[in-house]
Amino acid sequence: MFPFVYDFRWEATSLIFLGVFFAVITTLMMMVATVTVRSVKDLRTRKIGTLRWHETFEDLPAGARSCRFAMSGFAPGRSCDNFFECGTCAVYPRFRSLEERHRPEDHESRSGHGGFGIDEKRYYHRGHTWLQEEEDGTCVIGLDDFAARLLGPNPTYQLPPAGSTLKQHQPAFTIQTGESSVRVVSPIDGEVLEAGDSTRGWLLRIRPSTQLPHARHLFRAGEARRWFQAELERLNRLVEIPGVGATLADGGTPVDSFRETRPDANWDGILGVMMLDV
Amino acid sequence: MKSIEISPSQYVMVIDADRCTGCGACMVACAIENNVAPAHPDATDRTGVTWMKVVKVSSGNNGDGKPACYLPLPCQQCAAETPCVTVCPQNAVEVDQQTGIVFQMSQRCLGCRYCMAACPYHARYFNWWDPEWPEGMEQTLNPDVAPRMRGVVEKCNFCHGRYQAARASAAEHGQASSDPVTYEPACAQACPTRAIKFGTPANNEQGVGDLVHSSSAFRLLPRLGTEPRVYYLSKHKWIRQMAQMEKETSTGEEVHG
Amino acid sequence: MSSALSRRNILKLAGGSALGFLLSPMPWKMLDDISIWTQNWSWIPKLRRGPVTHKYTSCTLCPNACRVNARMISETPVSLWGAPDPCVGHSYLCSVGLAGHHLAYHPSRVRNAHRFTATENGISSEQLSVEDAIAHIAKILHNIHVRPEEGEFALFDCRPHGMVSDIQQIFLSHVLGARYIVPDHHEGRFMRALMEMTEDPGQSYGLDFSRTRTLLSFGVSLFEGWGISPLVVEQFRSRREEFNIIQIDHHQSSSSIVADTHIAIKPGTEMALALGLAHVIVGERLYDPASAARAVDLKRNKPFSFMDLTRRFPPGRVASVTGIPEDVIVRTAREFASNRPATAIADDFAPAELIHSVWILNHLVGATGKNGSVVQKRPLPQPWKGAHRTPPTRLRNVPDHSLRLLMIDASAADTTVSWPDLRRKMRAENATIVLCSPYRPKRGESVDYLIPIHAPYETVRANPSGEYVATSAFQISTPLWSKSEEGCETWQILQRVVSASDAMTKEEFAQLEPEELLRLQCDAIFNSKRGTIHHPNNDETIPLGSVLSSGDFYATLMEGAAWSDDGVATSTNGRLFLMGKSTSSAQRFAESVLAFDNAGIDSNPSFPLLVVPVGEDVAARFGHVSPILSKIYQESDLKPRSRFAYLHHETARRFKLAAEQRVIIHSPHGATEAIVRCDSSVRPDTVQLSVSQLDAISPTRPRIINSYGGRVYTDQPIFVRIERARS
Amino acid sequence: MDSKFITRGLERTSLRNFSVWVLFWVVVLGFGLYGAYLCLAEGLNQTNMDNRFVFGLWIFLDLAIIAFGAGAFFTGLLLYILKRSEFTAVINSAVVIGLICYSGAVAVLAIDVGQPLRAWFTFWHPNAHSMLTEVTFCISCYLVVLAVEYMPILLKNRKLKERPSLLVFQHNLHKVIPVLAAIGVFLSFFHQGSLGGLYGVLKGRPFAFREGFGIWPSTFFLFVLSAAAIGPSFILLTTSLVSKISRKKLVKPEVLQSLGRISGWLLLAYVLFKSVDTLVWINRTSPSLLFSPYEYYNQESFGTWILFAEIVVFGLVPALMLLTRKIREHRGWLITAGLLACAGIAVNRFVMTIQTLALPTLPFDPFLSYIPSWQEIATFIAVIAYGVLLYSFSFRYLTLFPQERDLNSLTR
Repeated sequence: MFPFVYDFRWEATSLIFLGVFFAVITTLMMMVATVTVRSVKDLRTRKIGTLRWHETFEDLPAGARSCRFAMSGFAPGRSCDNFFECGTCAVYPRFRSLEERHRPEDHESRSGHGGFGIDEKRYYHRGHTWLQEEEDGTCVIGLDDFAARLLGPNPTYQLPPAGSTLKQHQPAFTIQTGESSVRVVSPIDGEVLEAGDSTRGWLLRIRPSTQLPHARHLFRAGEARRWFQAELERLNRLVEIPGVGATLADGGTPVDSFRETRPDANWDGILGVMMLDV
Repeated sequence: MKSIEISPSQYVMVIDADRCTGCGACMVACAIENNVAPAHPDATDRTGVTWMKVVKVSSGNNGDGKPACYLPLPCQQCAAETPCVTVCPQNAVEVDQQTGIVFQMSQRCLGCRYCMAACPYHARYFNWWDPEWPEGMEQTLNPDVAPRMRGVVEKCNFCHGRYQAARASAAEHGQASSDPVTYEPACAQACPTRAIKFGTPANNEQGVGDLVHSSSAFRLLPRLGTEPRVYYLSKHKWIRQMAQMEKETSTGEEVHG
Repeated sequence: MSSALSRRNILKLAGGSALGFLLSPMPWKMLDDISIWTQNWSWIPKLRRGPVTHKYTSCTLCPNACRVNARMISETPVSLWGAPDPCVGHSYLCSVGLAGHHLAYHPSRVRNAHRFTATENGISSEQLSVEDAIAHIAKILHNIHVRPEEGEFALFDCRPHGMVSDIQQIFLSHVLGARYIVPDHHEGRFMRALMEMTEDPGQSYGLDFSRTRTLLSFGVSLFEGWGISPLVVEQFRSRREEFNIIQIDHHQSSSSIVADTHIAIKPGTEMALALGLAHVIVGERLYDPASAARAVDLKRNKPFSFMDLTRRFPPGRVASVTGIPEDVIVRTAREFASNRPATAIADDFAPAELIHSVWILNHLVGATGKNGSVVQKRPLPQPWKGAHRTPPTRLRNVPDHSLRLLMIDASAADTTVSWPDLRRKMRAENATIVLCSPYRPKRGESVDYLIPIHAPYETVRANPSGEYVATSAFQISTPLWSKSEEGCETWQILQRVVSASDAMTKEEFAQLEPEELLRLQCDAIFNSKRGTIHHPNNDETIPLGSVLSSGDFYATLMEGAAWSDDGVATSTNGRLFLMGKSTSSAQRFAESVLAFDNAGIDSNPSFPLLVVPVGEDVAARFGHVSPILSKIYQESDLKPRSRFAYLHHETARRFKLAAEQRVIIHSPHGATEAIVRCDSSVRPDTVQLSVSQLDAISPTRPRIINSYGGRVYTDQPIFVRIERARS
Repeated sequence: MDSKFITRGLERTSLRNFSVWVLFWVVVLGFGLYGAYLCLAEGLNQTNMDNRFVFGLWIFLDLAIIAFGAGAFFTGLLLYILKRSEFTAVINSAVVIGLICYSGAVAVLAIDVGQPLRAWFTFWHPNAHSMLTEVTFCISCYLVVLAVEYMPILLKNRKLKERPSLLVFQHNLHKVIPVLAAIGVFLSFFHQGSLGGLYGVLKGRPFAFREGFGIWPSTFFLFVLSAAAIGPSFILLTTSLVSKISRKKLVKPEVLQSLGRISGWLLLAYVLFKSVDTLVWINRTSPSLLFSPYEYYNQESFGTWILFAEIVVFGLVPALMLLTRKIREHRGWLITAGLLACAGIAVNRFVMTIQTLALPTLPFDPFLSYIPSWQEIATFIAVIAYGVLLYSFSFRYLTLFPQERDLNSLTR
């Protein structure tokens, strides 16, 4: 095998053969080495949060990744490939302008839809959280009705202490319901000022690092409605909810808790898939 | 179809099929000389180790006055494109360029048996069992040949032990290491009817130099181009044709061996 | 301690140590060791080293007494080879002889005396010292001596041959009422038959093929076993071209394969062929005039005239009986009679009338008494010429249930005794069998005492040459190992038994040692002042006369030299009796011929196939041979195998059988199982079966001519039918 | 119970059912391993192989499963190098199957050789002229590659990816997978070929010997082609089988169909080349060695039917089936075609190994028969059990089929 090993054959075939073999081996080893080095670097540079979000995003089922403009019908079947970062999305501006030209009604407020209270003051995030700007410039974060119905009655919250920082798309707090727990991703970067609870109508008061209007990845009003509708359909594909079909048709009031209606469903799985925690 | 491409200074074996009485003395002498162990109780003619194996070939018809014959089958020591050498994954088979002997290094063999599949003459044997000698009999082993272990392939090497002994004594008598030495494998020595001749065509020991050119000389499966160093003699046409796969007369043979 | 033992740390440690291990020399050392280990397993025997020496001795495994050249490493034989030997006339060893030095290590070798007692669950054996065993046996012998009505004492000599048998006979003659029993069949019968047909009774004859041109063999195995074969092989090897072999054989034996001509004959009709050939020779006046003149009863009409007999076997008729084409018969007769010197031979165990007919052929072509054919020789000079000897009794002539104590001398490695026959001779109750053998008794051999004796090459043994050699010869089989204490010779045990019991009437050579015995023999030869000595070291032959003393002679023989007698001028005027010397023998012959003539051999329609018995791996099954012979008998299909029935393709087709099929073979006497093998060399009207299968289907026990020859004879032909075995 | 380990959004059977299933296969594996142990401890006398039938069931097994394992490299080729992104749906499963096949084959080879402890001699004193050397080197390298390719799939497990270190490692490993795939393709090409060459070069076995190009006999290329052809079909089969057992839709039907179509085209090409090769062999190669090809087939056990079966019934027929849209779109027929194709390659490997050894070379040789001993069969079964177990665990705790979550509801 090696020139110094007894009975090494100095002949072309042998040399070519071993040359190729060693080439392959070295490539393999170098690859593993680079991978290790990179990993160590990543671990050092604390990019882990973003990285985890990217991995999570990759692992999301295709249905959970459809582009907002796919919902609005401007880019049918398009699914997001930018980790829901509409702010840096290449196609966002074009479709946005189209939308504003053809669907002005999207942006006027409505009372609600399908029994889901949609508040035009609120910004909605795909993790089923909403943001609302207070007079003092701070924001409050809460769970939307859809999430509430998924979670069922009296879930328990583990909220971050004041002073901790939130990163957009990265776990902000955890909800425990039944045997399953789900991590809720933060809709925006910011710093936690105060932890609330369900009775006060919001869960976290934060100081966002960007003004909400500039947070392009959040939904508002009509767009949110369409999104809710899409989410309902997605949920329905995962588990048949009696009455929801009607809801979609005529906007009647859906059940308060999806759980009660279908106790046989794998709610842990559903929760994860719906709330971007897979 | 006879082409003698063997360097005259290399050893050849010439076996006279018409003289072989099938007594099996060569098989026994070979086993004793090369420290092949007695058969395991379960061994058969397909799992035994017989470097030299005599088979009875019958013509099926009354082949011109000789309805059957015995053929001793040692390793044919192929001179050209030796099948077992190229296939061995770890160079455990070597052809000694000086003597032309195909040598099996059982110490390096891992027992993949690819060489056995490659050998058209089925002259290679695998140790399916550990070699075992009855109590005390191991004292009578030949000190010139290392016994093999279970799980490796072995075969006839023209009594390489004897060759080296001869080479050593030749060196003592101041003979150059280049010119061939005269020796005789155990089978040739043991054959009661002198059916097995051995030597180098150059020195023409036991007349092998002339015999390989005689009209009754033939080799097994010459068309494979392996140029065996083992020649056979027979005056009977059907035997020569059968051995060379010239089919017309050799129909419906069967064999015990 | 700040750094708690976290999983992370453990992982770090593991990874680090793994890496460190790889970088250390340890793994490479391990690879190295493994490779070395796999190349010398501890259980592979280590080879002994030492100076290579050569030692000459002679082989005692069969009566041919072949000269042996032993390759020794530090006083241990590692291989045996044939050595040039003008006495026996050849210089090779058979497959069994080549492995003779293994016999001392035979798996069933015993070193202590044993007593076997039958218990309800089989036979239990107990070890005891040779002395005790001898004491026990002596007591029994004593009782016999006191109360003869208890039964007889006898010694069974498995191979009566040479001096040891001689001394045993002399010795027994001093033990009251002791019998000396020999097997029903043993070598030399063919030669002795000649006595009945020649004049001077004192003479014995040998075969000298050195000039023979035509050898007509009636089913003799020419190339295997002992008896004639070494003489044939020697001619085959030295002058194959002018040595023309005609083999008459009922199946394609190895002899018929190698012979120049193979005449396939219907089994059991050989005598008809012999007389048919005689018919042609006489009819065409091809016989040798000189010997015709000597043959008193060639022409003259007497009761059972020779002419009458041969006249009954014209070629045409013989052809129909033997299944050999008429022209072949005529051609063979002419060739045999014209291409002289010619000799016809038959086996020792062939039917008496066949042997007789074969001798007739020899007489006709003038083989008898002619150099280069059948020559006269003088017997080996014997010590104690006038000594009184117990006459030998054939086993079959011993009255049944008459023996109280039987000692068996199994010193010959090939002995094939019929154990049931032996048992029948013993008294029903408290009979004792003592086996003197180097080996444990085989299955079915119910002995009471086993006393170990020397294996071949372990002790010095007298080794006179066989019956067939042209001149008497004598060698000494000198031990290859420095003398081992335990074990001795049968006749010594006999001596000790007898002298321990007071059955001895006369104290004579009571405590002889083997060496002294041999010296006596050497004296006898030396005093005869005849013959020559051949010494293998310098391969030169000197007249015995040039040796100064009997001691020197003995010493030379101990070095591996051989003595052989001078040839004698064979008388060419002695009368020959084609029909036999005495009226009785002539009558016996004539009657058996006529009987055959009337009956012929009939085949029963319900048993259409005639059995051709062959001796497969007899040596491996019945005698003690080196386990290395498995190369022949187990690891190759060279020899016929015991579990197979060999059929011609046509026969198989006729009975709708396929190769490798299980079949049952029925004869009027029983049935046996076998596997079909197709072999075009078997006669279509026969089936080739091995001797071990015959026991079940044959009315009488088949006779094996000798273990290594593998020839088998049955008293009468066996007809069978074959059926597929239902699984 | 173990739901914390199961990817969110995948529905798996209860731990109880799973344990029963695993237990059964563990018992089978145990039995098989005992047989294998006997062969290692007592020696190969435990098998029914002999000096003439030097290879048996095991070599056939190796050649077959390595051909089936070719799906791993071929799907990798399609996905990462030819950018056929629809095959992300099956790549993970393909990798696992590849890993199982190759590790199984290597394990069996280790038992098949008489002196396993010397196996590394091949690396130490390699004989570059021997096809077997090439096979040994390539297979062992490729086994490493497969192990590395399996890594990211494993690390995506719900629990494992919680650990940041593993997460980033997996993330970075995933980026270089295409390179691995490329190496895999390279290695596979050579060892699949060499496996064919193994017998093709044996001039002493005129039944197997083939002429070729340069140092490679035609069987070299035929094996590569057939392996590539059979890989997709085998993935198609396994996927359908798994979805049958797990009662889940695992991939979109289109994926299976395009696998079938590709398999079909390659199979057709293979059948054509194979026929040409056979004709050349019958009319030139074999006669030139004085072996009349017709005598190979006048044995009662192996008639010309086997040739017909190999090329037509199990070759041409499935190829045409897979190339017909109508048949392809019918699930049942698609699977049937896949089965036929796989069977065809199995037959081919059988002919190359077993029939080659059964046929006599010396004119006076008999035709040999061979029935594997129970130890050999046990070892065979052990490989299957091992494969089932490894696949079952991977399927339960890892994401082998990304599309599964979109195709199935989450109701129990």
